[in-house]
Amino acid sequence: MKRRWAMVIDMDLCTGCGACVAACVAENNTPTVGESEAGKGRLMQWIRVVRYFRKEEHDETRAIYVATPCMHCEKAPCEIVCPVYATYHDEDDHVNAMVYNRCIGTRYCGNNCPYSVRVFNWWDYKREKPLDEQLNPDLTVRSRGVMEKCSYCIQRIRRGKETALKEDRPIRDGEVLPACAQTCPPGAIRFGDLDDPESAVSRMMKDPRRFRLMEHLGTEPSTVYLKKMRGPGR
Amino acid sequence: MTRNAIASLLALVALALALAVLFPTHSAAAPPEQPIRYSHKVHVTDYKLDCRFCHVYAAKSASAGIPSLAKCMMCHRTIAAERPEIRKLAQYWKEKKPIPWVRVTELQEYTYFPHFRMVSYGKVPCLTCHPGIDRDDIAVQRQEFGMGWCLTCHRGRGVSIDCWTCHI
Amino acid sequence: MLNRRGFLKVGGATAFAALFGGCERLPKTLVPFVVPPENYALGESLWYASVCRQCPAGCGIVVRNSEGRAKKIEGNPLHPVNRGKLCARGQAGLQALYHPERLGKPLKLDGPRGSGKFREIPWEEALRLLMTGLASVREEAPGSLLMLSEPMRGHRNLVSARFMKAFGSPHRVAWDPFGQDVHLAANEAAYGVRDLPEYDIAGTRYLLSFSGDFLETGLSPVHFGHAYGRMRAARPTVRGKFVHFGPRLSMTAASADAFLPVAPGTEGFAALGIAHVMVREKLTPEAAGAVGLWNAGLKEFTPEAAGERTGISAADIEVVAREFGANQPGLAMAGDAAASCANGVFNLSAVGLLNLLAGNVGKPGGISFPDRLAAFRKYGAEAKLLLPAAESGYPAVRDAVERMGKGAFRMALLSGATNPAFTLPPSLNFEEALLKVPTIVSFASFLDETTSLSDLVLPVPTFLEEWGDDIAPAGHGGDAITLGQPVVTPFRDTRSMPDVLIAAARELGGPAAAALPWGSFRECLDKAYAGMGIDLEEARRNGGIFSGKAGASRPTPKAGSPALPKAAEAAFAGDPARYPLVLHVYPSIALSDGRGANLPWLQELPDPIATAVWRNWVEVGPKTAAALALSDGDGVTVSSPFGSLQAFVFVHPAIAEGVAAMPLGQGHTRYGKYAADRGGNPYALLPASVESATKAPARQSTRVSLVKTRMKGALVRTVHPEGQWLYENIL
Amino acid sequence: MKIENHLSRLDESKLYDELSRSNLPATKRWYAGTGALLLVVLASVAVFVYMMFTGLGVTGLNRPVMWGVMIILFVFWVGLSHSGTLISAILRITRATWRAPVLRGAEAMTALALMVGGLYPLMHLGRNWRFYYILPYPSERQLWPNFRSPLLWDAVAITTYLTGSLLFLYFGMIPDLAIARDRATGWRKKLYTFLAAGFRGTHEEWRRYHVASTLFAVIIIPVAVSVHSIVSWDFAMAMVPMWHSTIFAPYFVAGAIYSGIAGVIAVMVILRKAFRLEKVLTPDHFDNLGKLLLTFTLVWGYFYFSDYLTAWYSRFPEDWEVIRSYSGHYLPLFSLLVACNFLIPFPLLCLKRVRQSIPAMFAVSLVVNVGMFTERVQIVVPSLARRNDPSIWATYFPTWVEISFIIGSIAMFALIYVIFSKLFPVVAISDVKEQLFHTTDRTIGGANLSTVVSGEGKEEGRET
Repeated sequence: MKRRWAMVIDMDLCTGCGACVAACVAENNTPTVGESEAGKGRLMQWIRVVRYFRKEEHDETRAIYVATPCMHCEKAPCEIVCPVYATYHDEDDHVNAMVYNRCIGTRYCGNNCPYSVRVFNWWDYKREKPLDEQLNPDLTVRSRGVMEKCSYCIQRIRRGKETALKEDRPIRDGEVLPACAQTCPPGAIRFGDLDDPESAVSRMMKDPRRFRLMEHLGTEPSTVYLKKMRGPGR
Repeated sequence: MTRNAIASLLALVALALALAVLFPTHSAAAPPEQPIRYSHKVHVTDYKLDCRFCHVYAAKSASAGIPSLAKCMMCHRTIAAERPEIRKLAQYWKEKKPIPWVRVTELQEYTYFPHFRMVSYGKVPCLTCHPGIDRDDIAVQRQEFGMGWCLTCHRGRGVSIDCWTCHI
Repeated sequence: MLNRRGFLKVGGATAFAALFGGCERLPKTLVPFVVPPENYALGESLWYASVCRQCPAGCGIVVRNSEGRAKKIEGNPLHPVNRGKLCARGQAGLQALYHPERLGKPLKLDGPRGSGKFREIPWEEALRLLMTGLASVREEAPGSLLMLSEPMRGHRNLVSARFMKAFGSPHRVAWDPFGQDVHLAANEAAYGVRDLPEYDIAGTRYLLSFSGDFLETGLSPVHFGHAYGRMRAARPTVRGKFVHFGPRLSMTAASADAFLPVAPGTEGFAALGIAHVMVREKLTPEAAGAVGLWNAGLKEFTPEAAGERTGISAADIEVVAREFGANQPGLAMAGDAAASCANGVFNLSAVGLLNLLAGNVGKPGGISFPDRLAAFRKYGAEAKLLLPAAESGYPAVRDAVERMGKGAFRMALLSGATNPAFTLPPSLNFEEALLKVPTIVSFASFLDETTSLSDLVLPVPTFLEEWGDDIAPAGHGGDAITLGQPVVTPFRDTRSMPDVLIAAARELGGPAAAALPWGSFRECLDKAYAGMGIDLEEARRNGGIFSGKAGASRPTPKAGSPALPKAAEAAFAGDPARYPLVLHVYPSIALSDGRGANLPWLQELPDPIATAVWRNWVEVGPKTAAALALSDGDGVTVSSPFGSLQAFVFVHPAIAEGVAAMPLGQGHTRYGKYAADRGGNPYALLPASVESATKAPARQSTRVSLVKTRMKGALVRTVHPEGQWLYENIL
Repeated sequence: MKIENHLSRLDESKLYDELSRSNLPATKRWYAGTGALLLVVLASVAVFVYMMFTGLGVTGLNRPVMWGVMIILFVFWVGLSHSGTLISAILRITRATWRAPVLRGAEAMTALALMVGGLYPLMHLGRNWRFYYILPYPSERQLWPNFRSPLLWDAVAITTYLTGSLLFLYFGMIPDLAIARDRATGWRKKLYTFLAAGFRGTHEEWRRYHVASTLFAVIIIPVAVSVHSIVSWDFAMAMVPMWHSTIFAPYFVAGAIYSGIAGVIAVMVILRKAFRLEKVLTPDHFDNLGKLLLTFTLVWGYFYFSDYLTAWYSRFPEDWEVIRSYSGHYLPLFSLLVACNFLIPFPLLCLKRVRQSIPAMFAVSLVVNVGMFTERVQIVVPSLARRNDPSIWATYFPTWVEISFIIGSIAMFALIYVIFSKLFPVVAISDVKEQLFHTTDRTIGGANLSTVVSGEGKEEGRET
C-alpha cells in the first residue's frame, strides 16, 4: 500500500513551546550533547523550533516560530549526492529515508540540505546509566560517524501499518502521528496521507495560507506550512 | 615457476576471493551447550508438534519468543517426567527459576525482522529461514542471514526491498 | 501509534521483570518467563494511564511500557485537562525516572550538617531512625514537628494532614513560589469567590492577557495551549484575537496578534484604561450600566493617564477597548508577572473588572468558577484537603523560618520539589534557620539544595512508580479526578511518603494509627474510590474518573456590582540612581521554578525567546543596552540591593526599556551535575518583600544594576544572533 | 649568453653525475631530514588514528559547516597536482624546448600531490573503516553505489588521474632508468633493471617512445581537466549558496593550474638549491615559468570575478548573505585571498627582474600557494557557515587536530618527494640530453655558434 505522507505546520497555531522537540528526543533516541557541544553548533535534535525576530508595522518587533523538521522533499537534494544510497527516497511511503548502517559519513547530504535539518554523530554519545533504559527499542541507537535526521517517526508509521494489518483494515486518518504532532498542545502540527483526498492534510493543502520553505529551490518539500495570520485592527 | 603458472595462481586466488564475497559459507556452527538438552527433532519430527505451539508469539509479534517454563510444564508434568533432562526442567519449575537458554539464531544487528509478517501474512514456512532445525537434537543455525539472502527471497516474492523495510 | 482503544484494553497496574538488557547488542542468552504475565505479548508495548506530576497542572498521561521499561510519555486523550497533549516537561518525566543521580537508598548524614555528605543505609535502619525521632518528639513536644512540603493534592495531602493532626502538630507548611494567593484575593475582590476560575479560552473571541504567560508557565500550560489552538482554529468563521500586555515579549506574547509593552507593575492601569473607554463609550451593556463605577473614580483613569504610566499610547488602549467591547465573548487574564508585584491584587482586580464589564462571567467563552468540592462531599471538612491548594504559603513559611531560628522545632519533615533553600529570598536565611532544627528528615528523589541539608534522606518513587490521585487546578468543571498508578516496577528501592507516613502512624499507635487506618497508600486510595460507585479498575485504565458532566458553577456574588479596585503602585527596592533597571523575573518554560534543571532534555531545550541552552542570561532592550554600553553576548554582573550574580546579556528587541529580565530556574549549587554551576540564581537577587494585600512573595519588586564584567565562555544560543532577523530568507 | 661550462660540452658520464646528484648515497643530513619529516608524518597519522577512534568531534566541524580542513586539503593538493600535466604534457605538445629540466620534477609532483590529496576525502569520512561501500563491486548485499553522486565521480576521477599520472611519470622515466641501470650497482641495479623493462635505446625503441609519450600527453590533458572539473562539481552540483555555479569547473581548473605552476616553481627552486642544478635550471627557465604564472594570475582573476557576476545577476538572497560575510566575519580571509592571489603576484610578475630572480620567484610562488589555500578555505567555509537557513549560521575554526593535518600533509608530500628523488633521477636526463643533442657548436663562417635545432628542423642560432 503506497502512501504519501505529509506534514502541515500551522504557524498560526505554533506557540513555540518546544514540546515537539522534547517528544522527538524521547521518541527517537537523540542524545543530549551538553553545553560546550551545543555551543559548537552540534545539537542533535531532529526538529528545531527557530525563533525569528521581525520588525513589523508600528516599529514593533515580533517573534515568529518556525518548527523545522526534515522537509522530506520529493526532489531531495540530499538523496542524489549520497555516494552509497544511505539516504534515498522511500517509494512506499514517499519519505526521505536514512539508513544508518549504510552511511559512511561523507556528510555530503548534510551540506546539500538547504534546510540544514541533518545532524551528524560527531561522537559516540554515551548515555549515562540508567538513562539508557529509556531508549526506544523500535529504532537504532546511532553510533559515531553517521548522519541522522527526522524520519517522520517511521517506527510509528510502521506500528500503525502493522496494527492495521493485524486488524485487517486500512490505516485511518490521524491514526499514525509522529511524536511531535502527537504532543503539540495547540495542534499546530498535522500529519497524514496526501493520497487520501479525505485526510486532514489533504484538505489543509488547499488552504490559501499554504507555503513551503525556500520554494524557489524546487525541492518540493512534503512538510508544508500555513502562514501566520494577524488579526485585524491594532 | 613459469609466468603462466603465477598468472593462473593469481587468477585462482582472485576468483576464490570473489566467490567468498559473493557466496558466504553456510556451514553450521557446533551446537552450543544448552542448560537442557532440548531436541527439536523429538518434538517436531517425531511428535509432529506445530512450531507455533511453543513459539506462540511468532504469529502475532516481531519476536517468535521462547516458550515459558509454564508452557513446557503443561505437558511435561506427566509426559516423560522421569527422564533426566525433564527432571532438570522440573527442578527449574520447582525453584521458579527461568531457564537461561543460549541463543542459537543470530539476526544481523540493526535489522528488524517481524516474525508475524512472515508467518501470518507472508506464509513463509519456518524451515525457510531455520533449515533443518526440525531434525536437530540440539538446534544450530544453518542459515546465515546475509542481506543478499533476504533480498533474493524478497525479490522472488515481490515484496518490498526498500531499505526501511528492515533497517530503521 | 497510540491506539486509542489499545491501552484501554490493557490491565491495570503491573509488576514484571525486564526481559532484555539494553537494545544495543543482542543478548547471548534468552531467558523466557517462568509464567508469562497476562496480556503479555513479546515485543509489544503496553500503555498505562497515570498522572503527570512534573508541574502542578496535573495532566493525564499514558506511558508506553516495553519489556518492563517506560519508554515514552504521551498525553492521555481521554483526559479533559490536556486532551492527549503534553508539554516538554511532561515528556522529560522519563529522565527523572531513570536519572543516574536519583536516590535509591536511604541516606544518613556523614559529615558536618549541611555539608551534603551522606552514606547509604538500609531502609530498616532509616525507618528506625525516623521512628525514634518521631516517638521522642511526640513524647516530649508534639507541636515541635514541622512538615514543610510542596502543595499536595488528593489523598497524599489527606494522609499527611491527618498524620500531622493526629501527631499533634499544627505546623504543616506548604511552599510554592508560584502560588496563586494574589489571584485568589483578586477573585474574591472582583467576583466574590476565593477560588481559581476556569477560563474558556477555546470559546472566546477576544483574549486580553496582562503579563499572563499562560502558554508557557501558567496554571496549566498544556490545557491553555490546547485551548489556544482551538480559539484560533476550531471555529470555521471565527479566529479569536489575542492581545498581550506585559513587560517583555514572552513566548505567549509572541503568539499574540498585538503585543503592547508596559512597564512592570502597571498592568492594572492598562486594564483600568480599557475599562474607562468601555464605560465611557458604553461598549457593552454591563459597561453602559456601570455608572457607579465611573463615578467611583474610573473617570480619572483615562487612556492618556494609563498610557503615561504604562508607556503605551492612549490610542492603542482605546482601539483595544473598542475591539474588546465589540468582540464578545471576550476574556481578560492576568499572569504571574502582574500578580507578583507589590500591587498584585490591584493589577488582577483591575483585569477582573474587564471580565465583569464584558459580562462574560459564567458564560461560554468567559470565566466561571466550577464547584470542585462536589466530588468529595463525603469528606466534609476534610474535602478541601483533596483539592488544589493554590496558595504560596509564604506567610506560613516566613513564620516557620522565624520559629526555626528560635529553636521552636525539634524535627522537620521535608518533601516536594519546591526546594525552599533555592527558591526563597536569601535574606530570609532559610538555610541557617533550618539547620537549627536538630533532626531534619527529607522525602526526596534528588539531593537538591534543601534536601542536602537533612540528617536523613528517604528516597521516594517518582510519579511514574507510585499510586496516587490528583485533581487538576484548571481545565475541567470539577468533574475530573485523575488516578495515578505505577507504570513500571519501581526502579529503585524507594517508598512513597504516604506509605511511610501510614507505616509510621501505625507504629506510633494511638490517634495517629486511628487517623490513618490503612495498610498502605494504595489501600487508602482503593477504599476511598470504592465507595464512589465506579469501576476502579476501569477508571485506572482510563487514567481517572472523567464524568464529563460538570456540576453547576459556584455563584459569583459580586459580579453584578463591579467595584473599582483601589489603585496601588508597584514598589521597587533600591535607589534608582544606583540600580537603574527594574528586575523582571519569570519562570523558565523548561526548568519552571528550578525543579527541571537536573534533566538534560530540559537543559538542552532552547528557550523560546533567547534560544539559549544550559545557562541563564539577562535580557535588556536595545536602547537600555546602548545606554549602558552593553552589547549582545557581553558578560555582566547583575546586582540588586540583596545580592548579585553574573550572566550574559541577551539584547531583547521587544522588552520594555528600563527593564532587565531574567529567567528563573538556573543557578543551582547542588541538585546534581546537570543542574549545578550553570549561572547565578536569580532568586538570590530578590527581596523578601510581599504583595501588599496578600503577603504573597513579590518577586517583581527590586531594581538592579548591570556592570560589564569579563566572563568565561559564552551564552550558547541555537539561533544565530545575526541570522535571527532574516526570516524572509527562508520563504 | 656565455656557456663556458655548457652542459653540452660535458661528456656523457659527467652529465649523468651532474644530473643525478640526488641519487647519491644518502648522507647523515639526508637521514636526519627525512627522519624529521617521517616523525611529523607519523605524528599526523597518530592524530588521525586518534580521530578515527574518538570521532570527528575532535575537529572544529559542526552543523552547518560539515566539511572543513580535510576537504580543503583535498582540493588544494589535487589542485597542486595539475602542474605536472601542464608543464609536461602541454609543453610537450607545444614543443616548448625549455621544458626539459622541469619535466620530471613537475610530473613527480603531480603523482605525489595526488597521493597526498587523495587521502583526505577518506580520512574525512565519519566511518573510514567502511570506505569500501563507495567502490562499485558486486557484494553480498546486492548493493551498488550511487552513480549520481559527485563523490563517486570524484573517486573515479581521482583514481583514473592517479593511475594515469603514475604511468605518465613512469613512462617518461624509462630511458633514464635504463641509463641508471647501466651505471648502478647492488640493489639499485636490480630495481632499475626491473623498472627499465629492457630498454636498450635502439632506434625503434626511441621512435615508439616518442610516439607513445606524445600520445600519452594528449590523453592525460583531458583527464587532468576533467579531474578538477569533477572536483569542482563536488561543490557546483550542491545546493549551497556560492557553490552552485556553472563557472566552477573552468574556474577550478584555472585555479588548479595556477597553484600547480606556483608549486612547480617552489619545488624547482628547492631542487635547484638542494642538488646544485644551477646549470640546468637557469633564470631563463624561471622567467618562462613566471610568464606562465602571470598568464594564469590573469586567467584565475578573470574567473574569480566572473563567479561574482553570476551571483550578481541571479540575486539570490542566500548568495548575498555569503558575499556579505566576505565583508564581515570573513573579511580577513577574503583580503588575504585577493592580496595573495592577485594584488601581490600580478604587478610583481610583470617585472622581468622579479621573474629572473630566483629568490623572488620562490617568494611569489609561496604567496600564490598561500593564496590558493585561502581560496579553497573561502570556497568551502563561508558558503557552509552562511547556509540558506539563517537561523543555524555558525562559525568554523579548525582545531589542533585539523591543523596537524595541514602540517602533516606538507610533511608527507615533502617526505615522499625526498624519497622519490633519492630513488629516481629527478631531472629528466634523456630529455636534457635530447635538448643538448640539438644544441651543438657549429662553425658558421668565422664564428663559433651554439645552435639549437628545434623539433621542426628550424634553427635558431646563438652567438657564443
